[in-house]
Amino acid sequence: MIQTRQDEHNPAELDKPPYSSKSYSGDSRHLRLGADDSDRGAKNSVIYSCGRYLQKVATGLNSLFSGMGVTIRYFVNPGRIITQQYPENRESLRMMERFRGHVVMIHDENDHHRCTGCGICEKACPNGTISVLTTKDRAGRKVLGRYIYRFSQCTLCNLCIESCPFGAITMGRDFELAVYDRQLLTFILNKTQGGI
Amino acid sequence: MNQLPTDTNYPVHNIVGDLVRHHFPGVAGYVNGFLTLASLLLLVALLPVFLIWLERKVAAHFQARLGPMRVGYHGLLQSTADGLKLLFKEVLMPKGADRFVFFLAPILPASAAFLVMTILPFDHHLQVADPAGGVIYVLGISGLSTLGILMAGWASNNKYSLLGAMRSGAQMISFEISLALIMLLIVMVTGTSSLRGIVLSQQGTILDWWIFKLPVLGLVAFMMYMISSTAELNRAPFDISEAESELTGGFATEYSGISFSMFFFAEFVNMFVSAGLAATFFLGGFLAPQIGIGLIDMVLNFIPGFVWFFCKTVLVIFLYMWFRWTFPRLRIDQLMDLEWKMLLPANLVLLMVTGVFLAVGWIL
Amino acid sequence: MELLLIDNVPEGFTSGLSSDETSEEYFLNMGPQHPSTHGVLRLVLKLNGESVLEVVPHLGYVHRGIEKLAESQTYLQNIHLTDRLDYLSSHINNLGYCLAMEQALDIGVPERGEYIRVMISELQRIQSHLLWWGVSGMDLGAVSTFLYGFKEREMITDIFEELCGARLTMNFFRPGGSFADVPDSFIPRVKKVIERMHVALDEYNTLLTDNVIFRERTKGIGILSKEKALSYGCTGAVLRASGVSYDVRRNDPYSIYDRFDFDIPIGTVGGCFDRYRMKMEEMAQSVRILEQAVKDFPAGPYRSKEQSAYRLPQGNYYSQVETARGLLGTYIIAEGGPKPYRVKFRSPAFSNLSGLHEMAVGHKIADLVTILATLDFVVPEIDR
Amino acid sequence: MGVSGASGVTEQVAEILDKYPGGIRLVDSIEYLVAWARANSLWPLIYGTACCAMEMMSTGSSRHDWARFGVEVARATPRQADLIVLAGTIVEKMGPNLVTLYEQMPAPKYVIAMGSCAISGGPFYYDSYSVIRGGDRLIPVDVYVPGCPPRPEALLYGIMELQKKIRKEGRRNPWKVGKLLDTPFVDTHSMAKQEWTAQEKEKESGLQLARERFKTENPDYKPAKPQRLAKEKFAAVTRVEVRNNGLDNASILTAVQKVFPSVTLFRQTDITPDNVAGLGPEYILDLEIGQGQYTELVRFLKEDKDLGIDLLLQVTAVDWQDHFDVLVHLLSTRHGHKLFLRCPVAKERAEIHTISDIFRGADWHEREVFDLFGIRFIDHPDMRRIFLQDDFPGYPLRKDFEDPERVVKRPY
Repeated sequence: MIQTRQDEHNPAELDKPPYSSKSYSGDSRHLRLGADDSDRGAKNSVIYSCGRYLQKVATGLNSLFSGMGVTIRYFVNPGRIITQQYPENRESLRMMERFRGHVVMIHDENDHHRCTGCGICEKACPNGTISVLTTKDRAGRKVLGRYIYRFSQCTLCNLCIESCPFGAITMGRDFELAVYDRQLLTFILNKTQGGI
Repeated sequence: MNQLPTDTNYPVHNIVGDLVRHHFPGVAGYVNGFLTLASLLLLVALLPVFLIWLERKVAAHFQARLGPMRVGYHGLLQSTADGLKLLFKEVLMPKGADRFVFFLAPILPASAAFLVMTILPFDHHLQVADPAGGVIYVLGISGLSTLGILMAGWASNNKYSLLGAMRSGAQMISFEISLALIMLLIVMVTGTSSLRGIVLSQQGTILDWWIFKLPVLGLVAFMMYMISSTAELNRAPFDISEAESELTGGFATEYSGISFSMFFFAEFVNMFVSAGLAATFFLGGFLAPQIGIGLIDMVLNFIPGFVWFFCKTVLVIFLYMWFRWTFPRLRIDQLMDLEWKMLLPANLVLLMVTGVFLAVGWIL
Repeated sequence: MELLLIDNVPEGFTSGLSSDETSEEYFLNMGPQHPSTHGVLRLVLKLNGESVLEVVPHLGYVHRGIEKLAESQTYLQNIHLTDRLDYLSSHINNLGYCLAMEQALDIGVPERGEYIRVMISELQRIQSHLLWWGVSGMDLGAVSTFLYGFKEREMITDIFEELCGARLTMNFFRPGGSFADVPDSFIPRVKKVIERMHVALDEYNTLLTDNVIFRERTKGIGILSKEKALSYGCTGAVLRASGVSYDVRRNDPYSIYDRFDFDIPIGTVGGCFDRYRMKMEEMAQSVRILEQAVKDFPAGPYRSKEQSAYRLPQGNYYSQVETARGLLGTYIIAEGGPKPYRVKFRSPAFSNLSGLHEMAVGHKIADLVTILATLDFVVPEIDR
Repeated sequence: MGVSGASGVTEQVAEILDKYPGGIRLVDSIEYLVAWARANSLWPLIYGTACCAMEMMSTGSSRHDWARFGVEVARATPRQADLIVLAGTIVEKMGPNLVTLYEQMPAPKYVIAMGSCAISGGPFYYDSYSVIRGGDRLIPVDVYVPGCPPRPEALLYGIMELQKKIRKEGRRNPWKVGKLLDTPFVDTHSMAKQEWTAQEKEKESGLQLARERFKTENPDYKPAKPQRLAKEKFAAVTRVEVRNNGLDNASILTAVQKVFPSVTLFRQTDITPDNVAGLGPEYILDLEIGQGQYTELVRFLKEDKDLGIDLLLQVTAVDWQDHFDVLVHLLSTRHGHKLFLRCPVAKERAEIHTISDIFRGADWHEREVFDLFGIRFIDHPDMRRIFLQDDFPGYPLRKDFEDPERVVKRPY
């Protein structure tokens, strides 16, 4: 009971009138790309069909050769090779300015950061990547104690950086961050701890 | 016009063989036999390493990239690393597989390639044996590799493997007919079925090679040979038995480690053999491409024959690679159509026309 | 013919193998890890030799419950989840979600913002189609197409990376515009892409579209008639190949698509070749839209007034956009508060794939691969 | 041969050779060679579930070309693969398949976890009922490449790190199956917070004195006010209303009401066509109908020539705590208008008649509703779960779905 598809050369299918687009409200510009099955209405004469056969072979071969022409043009033209040799080009490889590598905290030359520990980024994060743990300084004011960033579950969605009112965090442009142990993907971003 | 060459230096001899014969007349036969086999084995072992590297590099450059770069100069040692790794990899056998057949199967394609290589004329005096029915021998032996694939597919106890093997069986049996008919054509025009004899029948300038000697027909026959041998090799666009995107790994789906590498190696040795046969039949084998100008011909002749043979073979191999990295794959029924409805009739017509050419004497 | 109902008929099949001894029927499992299922779709086939008698797709191998997740995240956070539906049209997914939010909150988008949206969407479409072209070529055995397609795609991902820092999961659009303006190099880069695409499309057509083997492989395969395509709810190139002219960009224009001059290709037969040509033509049309957009790209603000927190008023909001695969509907049920009550994504590939059985039966395994390639689905979008 | 695989062979060879002078050196050099070969010939398995697979493909593309490392021989069959790059989310249903794939690979085999999903579940860390939080809960992972998704260069760096690791392998440090992460899934966010609070409390008690002293010493102490970042201000823009194409709502409603007088509008008390026309063009008609006439209405909508509705967008449901609504979204490709339809279903007896005989596309949509809401469709040809495994307890999209084993609620 092998079923074979009969509809593949069914002329009725091909001759169907094009879909009417009169009733639809928009502008009816569209391109009709019909299937160009040119086998329709083949005549029964032997010479005709032989001719068609040879023509088919010729056009087929021609299409194959022109395809080979495309590939060989790549082969003989080393200028078209676009490979960047990554570990060798480390010196010159720079990520885009907005590249989202991982979250970093901006520190000035004295290792001071701008984070106030407000926790807005923590709330903005869709999947609990950031823990802003605050402490109190000598004056009893709330300051940042530890800024935990779990890179292992970060989706680099940029929402934390957008939400930060103080511009304390930004996206780093490093990408060579592969490690052997997933524990190493939990970072503490602040270099100095506020308070005592 | 169509005379057999008079050079009948049989058995084949060369400097090394002569030296051995001179110094150890008693055991010369054994020593020479051993040397031949050893050198052939070495060739079989090293060829795929080079060819796989070549394939990967050629593929890369077809695709606007560089290919292996980091192991050795331009990745020259890449396939060595692959081979070594496969050698030291765990060999697995699926549950329910036929152990004996499963491990026998990978050996067959490799040995088939090896056996055909013994009669390839690398140079004037560089050929292990030259049986009078060389062409028949080639056809007979090449069936072995099909057998290996069929056995692999059957023994693996995997439906993908079985499908791949069945496809391969049907494909190879069909295309062998075409291949045989094209070889028959060459045998018909040369009057010999010894491979060396076929090469020697093409002595003279480039125009005496069979690809040009038979006006137009030679070119057509060469093209048909390329098509059917690509199919015979299971290479794209006829790689339906492996068809990675359909059957994952085809007949080799369940093979790992060294037994997979045997298939992998055999594929490339087979490609070399097939290309070597193309060079022998159509491109004047080890003969230099003389162009009829005395001085240049002298220089060309100075280059040893096996260099020419390898050059021509690599050229044909490049064609195979070019096909592979350009064309999409055919479907099984289209493949059969191509053979039975196009190639086979065309072959028969070609044979007939060549017969007429021979009778009328239109061969260049 | 009498059918034998054996005990271990695979899930989803109505009947077992034929009891006829000469029959060569068997079941074959394809996937979830299979190179031509583009991810983790699993198909179970009933075959007779190489002919497909029945196909049963099994979904859910990457069902992550995004719709449930969306209920527990704020409206703004949900935008980044839409990236992970159909990651090849993530910008367009973002846009669809933002459109629904804008509808609810009555937020307008400035002129420049709209142009950015259209241009990015079209770049995304080209990028997705390029990947599809490469991969479907590879499925048919032409490996080089895979790498050629990626060549131009990399140019576009570079634009995206410069724009928002990510190559695939952008999270770029916000209600009222986008989170950043385009960099200065954006327009020159787009111009370069346009220039390159003109050459590249010619090259691709020579390499694959005109190739006789490719035509033989795709013509008359996997035909889906107009009625069936509609009945299965197919959209995008699949529906248009079957002869129905429906493109959201034209028939239900969002953003400023009604200002651009472009054609909607429609096919006649609805087979693989038609679907293939729809996509190729769509790329050319996207380039056309880009050309027009580049010409009158306006200056000015790129987004409207930001809100610190988005709270949608009670109601149902629906928006639809044309992704690279078809109609993506975003349906948000809001009951007030910062989080949606329910979010439903109407994924185009889910409906497109549901007609697979109709298309594949009677063809060979190799044709099934062709059909899967031209259906162009992304499994995570189907599974959500 | 077991899992230790070929390293067993090297060990045997080493035992024999060790006895001879210089043997150790020979063994060492063989070891070096084997490690070198393994490191430089990593054939990856074609495996990818989600977004990261695209970046993996990009790594293979001409631009980045992982063939330079000899990695381009991607195998579709695990028997010939050495490396499996976990690209994309792993869900529970895929878990057993992934383990099988790993087991089918011959030793030595390596695993790279690519992207947040494969490392820890990433965006689906909290609240997801089906995602496995980390590939290393299923198969041992050698290298973690973070990112979402990581850039191709990042993956190449990961491969280089793996190569470094393999190069160190030998007799003293043979390849062996690594350890799985077997700790239960914990809410690290809350845990960190709790730990920190406890620590703070302890510290606080010791600081009382210091604080008081500081206060007396610096009575005028005023902390510097943090500098707020100047953010660009944008003007509000009026929204151009999108028109709903095709037939207007009022005429559709009139046509429907003529045949089905019992039809109502969702959350609209006044259901006269005039009132509907006043709701604006963007309002999509949201009909509500009882179960009795549900299928008839759908059939009517499809078959009525004037309405021209021909495409089923989706069938879905919503859980209103006390009852479900089954939603049917329809579209007219010919005219362009949309039409929504809803039918309430009781919670106790969650059953409704199928419409898959009217729209074939409804088949899968209804299966999805069954899978996620537990609403059974009567006369459906193939009522099975579509996404989740058959033994999944409960219906996750119901509002009362609780599964503490699988789901950890977002801590904030």
